[in-house]
Amino acid sequence: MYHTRLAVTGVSVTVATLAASLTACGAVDKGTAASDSGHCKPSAVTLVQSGRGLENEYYVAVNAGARAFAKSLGVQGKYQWIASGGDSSKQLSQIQSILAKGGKCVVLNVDPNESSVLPAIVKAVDKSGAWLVTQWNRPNGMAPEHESAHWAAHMSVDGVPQGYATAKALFKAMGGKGAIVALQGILDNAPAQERFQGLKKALKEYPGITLLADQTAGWDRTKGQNVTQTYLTKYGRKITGIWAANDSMGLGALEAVKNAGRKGQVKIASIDGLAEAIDQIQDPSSGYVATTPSTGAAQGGLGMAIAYAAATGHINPDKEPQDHRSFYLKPMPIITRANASAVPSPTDATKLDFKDLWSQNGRPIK
Amino acid sequence: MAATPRLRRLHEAGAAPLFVLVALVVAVGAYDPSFLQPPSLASLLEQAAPLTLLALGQAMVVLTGRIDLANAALASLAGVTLAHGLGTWGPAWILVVVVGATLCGLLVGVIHITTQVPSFIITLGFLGIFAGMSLSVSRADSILVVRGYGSIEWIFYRIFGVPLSYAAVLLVALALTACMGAFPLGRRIRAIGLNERAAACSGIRTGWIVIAMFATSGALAGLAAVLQVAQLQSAGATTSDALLLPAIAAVIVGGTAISGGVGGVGRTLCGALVIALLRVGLDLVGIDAAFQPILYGGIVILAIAATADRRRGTSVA
Amino acid sequence: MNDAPVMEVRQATKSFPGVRALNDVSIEIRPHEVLGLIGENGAGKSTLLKILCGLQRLDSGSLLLRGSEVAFQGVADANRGGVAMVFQEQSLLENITVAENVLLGNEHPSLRFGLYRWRDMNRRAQKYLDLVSGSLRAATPTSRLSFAKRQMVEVAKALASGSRGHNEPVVLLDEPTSVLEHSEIETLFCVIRELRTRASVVFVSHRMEEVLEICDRVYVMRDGGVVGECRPSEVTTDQLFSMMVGQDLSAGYYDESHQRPARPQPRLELRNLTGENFHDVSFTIARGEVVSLMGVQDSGREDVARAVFGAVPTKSGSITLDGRRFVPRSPAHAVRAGIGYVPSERKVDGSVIAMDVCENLTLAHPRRVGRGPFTDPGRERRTVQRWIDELRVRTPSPYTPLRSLSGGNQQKVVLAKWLLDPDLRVLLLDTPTRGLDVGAKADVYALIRRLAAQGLAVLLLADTLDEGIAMSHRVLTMKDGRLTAEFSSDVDARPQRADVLERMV
Amino acid sequence: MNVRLEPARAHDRRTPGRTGHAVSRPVRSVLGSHTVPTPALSVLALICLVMLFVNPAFLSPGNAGAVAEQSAVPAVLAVGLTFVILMGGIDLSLEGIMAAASMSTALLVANDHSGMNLGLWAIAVGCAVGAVLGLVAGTTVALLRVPSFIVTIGTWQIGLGIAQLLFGETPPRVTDESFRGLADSKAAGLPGIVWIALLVVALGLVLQHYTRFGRYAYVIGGSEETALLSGVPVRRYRAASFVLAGATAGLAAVMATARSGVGNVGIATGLLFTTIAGVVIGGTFLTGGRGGVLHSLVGVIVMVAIGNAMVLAGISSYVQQAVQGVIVVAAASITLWRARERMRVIK
Repeated sequence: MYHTRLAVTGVSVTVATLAASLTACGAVDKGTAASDSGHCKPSAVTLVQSGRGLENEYYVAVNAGARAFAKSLGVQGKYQWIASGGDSSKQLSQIQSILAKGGKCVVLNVDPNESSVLPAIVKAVDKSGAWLVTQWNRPNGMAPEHESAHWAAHMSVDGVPQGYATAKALFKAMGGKGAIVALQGILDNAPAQERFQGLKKALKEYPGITLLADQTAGWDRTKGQNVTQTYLTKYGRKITGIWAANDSMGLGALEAVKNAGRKGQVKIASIDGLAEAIDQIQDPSSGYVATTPSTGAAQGGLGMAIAYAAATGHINPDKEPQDHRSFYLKPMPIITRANASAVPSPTDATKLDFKDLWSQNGRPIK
Repeated sequence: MAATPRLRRLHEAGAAPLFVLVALVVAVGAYDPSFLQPPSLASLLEQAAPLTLLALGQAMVVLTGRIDLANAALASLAGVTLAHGLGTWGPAWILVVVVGATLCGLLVGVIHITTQVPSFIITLGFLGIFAGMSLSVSRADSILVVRGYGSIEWIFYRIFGVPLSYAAVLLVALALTACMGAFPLGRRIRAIGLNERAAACSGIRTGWIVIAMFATSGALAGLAAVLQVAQLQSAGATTSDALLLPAIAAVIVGGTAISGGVGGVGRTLCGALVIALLRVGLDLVGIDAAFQPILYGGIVILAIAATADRRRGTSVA
Repeated sequence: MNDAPVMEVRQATKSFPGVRALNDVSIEIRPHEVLGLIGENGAGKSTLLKILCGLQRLDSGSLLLRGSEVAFQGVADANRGGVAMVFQEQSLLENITVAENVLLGNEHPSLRFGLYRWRDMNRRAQKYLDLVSGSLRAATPTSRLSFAKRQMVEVAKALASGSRGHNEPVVLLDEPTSVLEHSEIETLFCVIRELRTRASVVFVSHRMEEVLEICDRVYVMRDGGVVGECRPSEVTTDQLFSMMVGQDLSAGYYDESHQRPARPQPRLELRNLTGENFHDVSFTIARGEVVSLMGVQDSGREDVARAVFGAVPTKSGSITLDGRRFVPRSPAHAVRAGIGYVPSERKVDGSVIAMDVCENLTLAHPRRVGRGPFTDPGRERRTVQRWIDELRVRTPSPYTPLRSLSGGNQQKVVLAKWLLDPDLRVLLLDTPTRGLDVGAKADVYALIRRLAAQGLAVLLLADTLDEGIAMSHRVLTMKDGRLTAEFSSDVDARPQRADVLERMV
Repeated sequence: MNVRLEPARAHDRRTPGRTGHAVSRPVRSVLGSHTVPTPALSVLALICLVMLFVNPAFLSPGNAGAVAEQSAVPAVLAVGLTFVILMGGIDLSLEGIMAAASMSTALLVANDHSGMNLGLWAIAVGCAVGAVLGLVAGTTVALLRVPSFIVTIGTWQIGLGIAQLLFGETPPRVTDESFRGLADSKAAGLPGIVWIALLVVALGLVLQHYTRFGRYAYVIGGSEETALLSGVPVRRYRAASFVLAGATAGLAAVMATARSGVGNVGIATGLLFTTIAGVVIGGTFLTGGRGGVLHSLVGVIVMVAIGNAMVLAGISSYVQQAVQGVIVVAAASITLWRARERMRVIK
């Protein structure tokens, strides 16, 4: 018994060691698909979009945009969506595995699960010579223009104007006076901070509005509902407006407001452009005032297009100006009752022009 | 019946996880031969490194019949602390962080033993405490390691294609195996897992050994954090949190009984590789993202059914 | 009396890995009799009972119930056939009521629309409880009962499970007296006699006096086979003894000729030791002395031993070991000071039955079989084998799991665990022979003599009065947590049993 | 003839270090709390006392109602989970089960996605989805004898996968007003889901006290061996406990869906922590055999009240998690402090 156990332990360790040393038997050059110039032939390219998961409307839009780009090239078969499920190390593992398998001609458009995995992703991409565009989060002090040509670009959505514009719409609907509470996103998150900054900026312009309290509700609908419910009992009728950093929390807040019997009396504004929020805006009795259009399709499609252009040599990232490497998307007008009925579906990528890569660029990220 | 005793002996000695691992590798390799290329395998081993360290720590705790739900959160905390101070304090900071993580594990163990509250609850509480501390340390932002990164970057080099990180993990595993085998410690740990009262009545300092196992789990969580930071070049407040359940799954898939006393280091290595492979294998095989959790869940259950040690009869925890 | 057997076993054979537990055994149980089954541990009594109650199946041979062959699918199936067992280890659950325990698996008559009618449950349970004792209430939470009362509940439970079928039940009692006090045993015997009018009873014990007192007919088992059948009125204890062990052992049983006088140096000294369950306990054990501490349940004697071993805290008083003050903080501390402890519950406290013989033997003092702080498998194997040979432990190999050994052999391993330490100074033995067969007991007694002769101080918490008196140099009695008397006990001047007993109760 | 002196001390299997009766007094006072969750109630009282000074709004009827409403979903979860834990198992799968049940329910009542409209029958389907997933876990645990801890991690993933498969492009919105009414409509000042939760708790108490399932849960948790010897079909009851836990998770998902108005894969995020911590704080032993539905209910309310109190007290979101952790450790330590004893084995 004892000896068998010893033997099995030995075998396990040996196998693991063997596996480790096997890898010593040489690195196979993956560069066969690349043309002489070091760029990839369009036919050799694999397109990979990485994000949390398709149980989330935003990523459905991202996927739709990226897929639309693949379709415009006629290579849907080479397009792959990989879901991290909110697990950073899994996301990194997935990307590393795909790179180990696909080599240079992998084109990646990645929304890092959290900014801390980004350096490793960049490193892996750089090492294998693949091409990468990233979305939303990056650690302070890291930028494509300083790192590597293979990290073609980083794009994000500027939360400050979003927070500012939605808050202003909210305050206007409240008649410029009253008190609000704010539901924040996960604090570990640049957009959450930017959006809240936008709100604060708007608050300065409306001295009649007071911010009673703010609290994170983790981007989550149920938490948004619970926190709002608690605030409604704490502050009662003092609250006449709620600002939420995303629509999920805003819609949760709406449910809480409804249950408190104050539907319509408490105005709500939020960010992201979920279909349900847009529908609520169209319903005048709901009290829902504003949201922003979804940026998912643009981030998916254009991100993929930029990385693809870099991979095939259409652009040379090193020669592109800084505002083509790190940029915010152009701020879009917010959605209010006036324009809500005309807003295209978030998954509609037909408006995107994949030929003009920089058409949606706003201000550069510093 | 003739072949069964031999088979059973093999099973009790922990051969099943190895078979599961080989079967999975063959399955993925059959679908995609490029997976069997050295770079792909090396990449798999690198990805498995932090998970394996957490699983080894967890296995030590599970062997005594306890569970440590806080070790992944502790790794996150150690990660942000490391990233925070590495630039200022230099390589010595690594040692400080690992020692700190060990002390945190020690604290958990001491509280568990002195209050005599089940480890499940204590570590559930500490899961929250460590997570809150990570948020405070990192100010809810991820920290990029710029200065001092050189002191840990080398961990993810490969020498002649051999990933150093996994070699380091193997070294830790070897050290653990040696401690378990060369000293009476291993036997004592198993005695505690199988019958703690009898172990205590045999003069074994059960409390101290349990505390030591929690400290080991903490130390390995600290090391896992070092690997994570070396790999990511940055750290976030929740970076390692998601490794908790995969690490526990790795321990159990490795055939360590959750009730304690049965299990070991070698098979936990196999279990960790199984889980690491499952986490990416489904993507490599090209299974639709929505089906992946279903398959993952199903395969984990089957793997455990194959590797579980049923000598203890009734206990289902 | 109708002599057609209620239950019959024919040519039964049952093997376990490495052991043939039953070998061509045939017995019959007749209606309205109390059938005794005696034999050493490992003789096959337990296996036979397990087969009768449906816990295990026969390899070959047949089991007949009221003339027709049956193959029970499990205990519940046997219950339906009217066969029920009272298990040796108490099987009552503390977290439910007495009524639930009695009717466990047998609740359905009290259910209406799937819901319990508690009043009906309690009424039915009370019926069986009243049969065994007048003072048991069905609705009491079981945790509030004393152990003796729980044993009565066990019997009521067996009655209830056996009465499920329409026939008169067969009740199997596996060592039912092992946790009972004398007066309670008498009560139990009354219950059994009463039971005989409505059931058949199989009574298993290794205590011959009891068997002779209560049984109508007795089978004697040895080495997996039946070696004799007799009527108690026709045999003497000595005859039974020799049938059981296959040789005449009654002389020299306690190995009294090897009792050596104690040496003058005191080894273990207790001064006014006070703990939760004992007060002001003071005594001294010299080198080479065996002191037996006698007392009934709750006398606190067990806690005194556990306090010396550091397993229960003390409030005041002092312990001196070889002239040095010793404050046991934990068992680990006591072990390092040279104290060994054989607990009464072998499987709970004494050994890790899932580990093998070798691992159990070396658990307490691994350094004695290692090289410095390291383990040394070769030396370990040699040492363990030496002890196995010396104590005549019957085991296929040193790497056999302890659980596959018989009780006596397990106990020898537990003892050997302490003997591994050459610096052992004090050995605390809590009923070390409980549950052992006669042969194994004799081995243990001889071992105790030998250890004492080597200068060890032994504190013996004897299983029986005779054992305590015969084995010791001095007898101390305890009652209600206090020492009540001290008797010196020389080979040729043993204290009177009545005197000792008087100071205990 | 030998005279028996001292009866063997039959060990109390759960706290084997104890001898005699004098010691058992402090233990018994803890045992006394086995019918009523006294420690958890005192923790709740302590929270109320503290909040009386920090922010009395905590004790207002409105806020009590809010706590009740937020407790409803975890309370229903806790009822099912209690039986699993009473039998010595654990069910971690509830977040996955709730995801699957929430999606399927939302797609089966009147909604803006599928043309289905089963009306309130969808509630039954939601429970059934949970029950089936519970059955998968239960049969695996019972037949393959694999630890439930890990099996339910597997079924968690399976439930999550099913939910993702059902998710189209946008979350299905419930348009059935009578279904929404489960949560919205109020009776006696309390919303529908609170009444549902109370009903489930009452049913749970009936199960616990008056059915074989409930009683056998204690038997199996007390000693599986004894249960087997008494002919209790342990596997069947154990599997049933997972089915029940699955069904209550399904019902909880229905309630949460009615409350939020959309089918949501992430509907149960964070509920696992709240529920398990609640059950444990309430005094249901993870080793099985002790505790009950009432205990779990109080424990869950404690957990929800802590969260609510921290929002009211304006505690920084950074430290909320840490505070919850400290309270879990402290509450459990206080509850079990008196039962401490040398040589006691607690895992």
